[in-house]
Amino acid sequence: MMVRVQQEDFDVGVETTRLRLQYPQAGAVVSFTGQVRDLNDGQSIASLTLEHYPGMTEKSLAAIVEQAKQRWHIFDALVIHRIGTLPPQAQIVLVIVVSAHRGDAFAACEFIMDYLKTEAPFWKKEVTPEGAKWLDERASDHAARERWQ
Amino acid sequence: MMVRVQQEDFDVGVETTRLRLQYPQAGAVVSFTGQVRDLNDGQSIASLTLEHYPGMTEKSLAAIVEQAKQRWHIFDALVIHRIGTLPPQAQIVLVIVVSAHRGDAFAACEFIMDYLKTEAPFWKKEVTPEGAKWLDERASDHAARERWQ
Amino acid sequence: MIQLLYFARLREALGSDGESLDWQEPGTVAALKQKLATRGGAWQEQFAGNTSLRAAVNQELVPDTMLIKPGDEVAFFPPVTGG
Amino acid sequence: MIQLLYFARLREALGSDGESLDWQEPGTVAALKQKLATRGGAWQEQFAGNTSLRAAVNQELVPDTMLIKPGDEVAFFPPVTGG
Repeated sequence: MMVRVQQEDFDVGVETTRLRLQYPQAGAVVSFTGQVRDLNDGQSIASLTLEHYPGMTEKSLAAIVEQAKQRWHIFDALVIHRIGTLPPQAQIVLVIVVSAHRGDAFAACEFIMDYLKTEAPFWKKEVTPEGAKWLDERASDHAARERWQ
Repeated sequence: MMVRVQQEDFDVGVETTRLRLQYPQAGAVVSFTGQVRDLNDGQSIASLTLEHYPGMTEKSLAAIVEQAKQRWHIFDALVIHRIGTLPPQAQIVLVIVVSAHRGDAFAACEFIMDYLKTEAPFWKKEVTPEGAKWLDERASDHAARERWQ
Repeated sequence: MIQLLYFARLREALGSDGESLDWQEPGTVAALKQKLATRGGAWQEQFAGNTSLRAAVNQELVPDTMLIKPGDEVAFFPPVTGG
Repeated sequence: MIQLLYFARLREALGSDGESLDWQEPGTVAALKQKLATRGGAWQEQFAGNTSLRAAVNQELVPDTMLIKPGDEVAFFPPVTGG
């Protein structure tokens, strides 16, 4: 299991290949990639800045992955989350899960994303033509998380 | 929407990037990659050969993607399925779905895989130390598909 | 005439990947299977005894009650196992 | 002493990303918030009026009833919005 918080971009292909080749008995790899949208709630986005809580971020992501491992049969998972200022269409987050069968990989990957969105200490600030503003939490993210309880 | 049936390998990173960069309003990219396992039902696998029904394969994959587009809010989807003889840990299949929000991308990607497994005319033959044998359909794949009805 | 195609395990059992067959009048998939089964041996085994056989007419999965017309492409194959 | 950290919108509202604070006896998160609110202005606004404020003690999310001991790292921040 690996958790990385970094400014640098990542390569979905390189990370997917590296992870699956460690598990010759894996049949399924599911990945989620988050992208900075050029529009949010109807406003055009010039850039997005991600702040985080160093130390707690890594601990909370590791705890989320650990929970996923206890709930599903998965071989491994990788989480990469970027911080700093990103332009539209930049990659923000990558979650990859490797398992024997696809059902476990899909569920665990979605679970990790739903918990990451509501528990991991990251905050987004958008720069729009009307100025910079911190994003509010979304009720839909909390609803997504409730499903797993 | 694109469907490709090919002998050549594919690059998950290149395909993911190409697809998402076409949609500046996409926030979520979910991908499934299938890998040839080195063991199946306890037997070691020397190679896997995939046969298909040219023409019908492409039509059935396109129809499955079309159904997914009608059920969820997704921008686009890509399906690549390899044919021919593949060694353990080779990539077999790639499904990528791009959407505004992650719930739609996860559901549509899993739906496409569940239907592909039970409707697209591909057949797998395994070579093991005891000789070659065609694989049987799996009850679990039919159960996975039933969930969507 | 109709164009017949056989795939995978079925192709190997029959020793053939397809053929052209004389077919003057519309008839069901079930009727075609009966006709092929009268060839005996592997044909009898596959087209009379094998309940898991799938049929596609013009590249669409169909039930045994489907009518086949002259000029159609008809494929028989085992349950699919891709992905 | 305890180490305080402020993040995101809260950090900007307070004009501070953290501080060391004298803290001799165990006390609750609620008590610490009351103490910070007595500074008035933005502090009063954020620590008395803001019901969506989250607290973490030693990098774990905690409720306001959690006890803070000398030496702890205590962070305050708005609801998270990563991913």
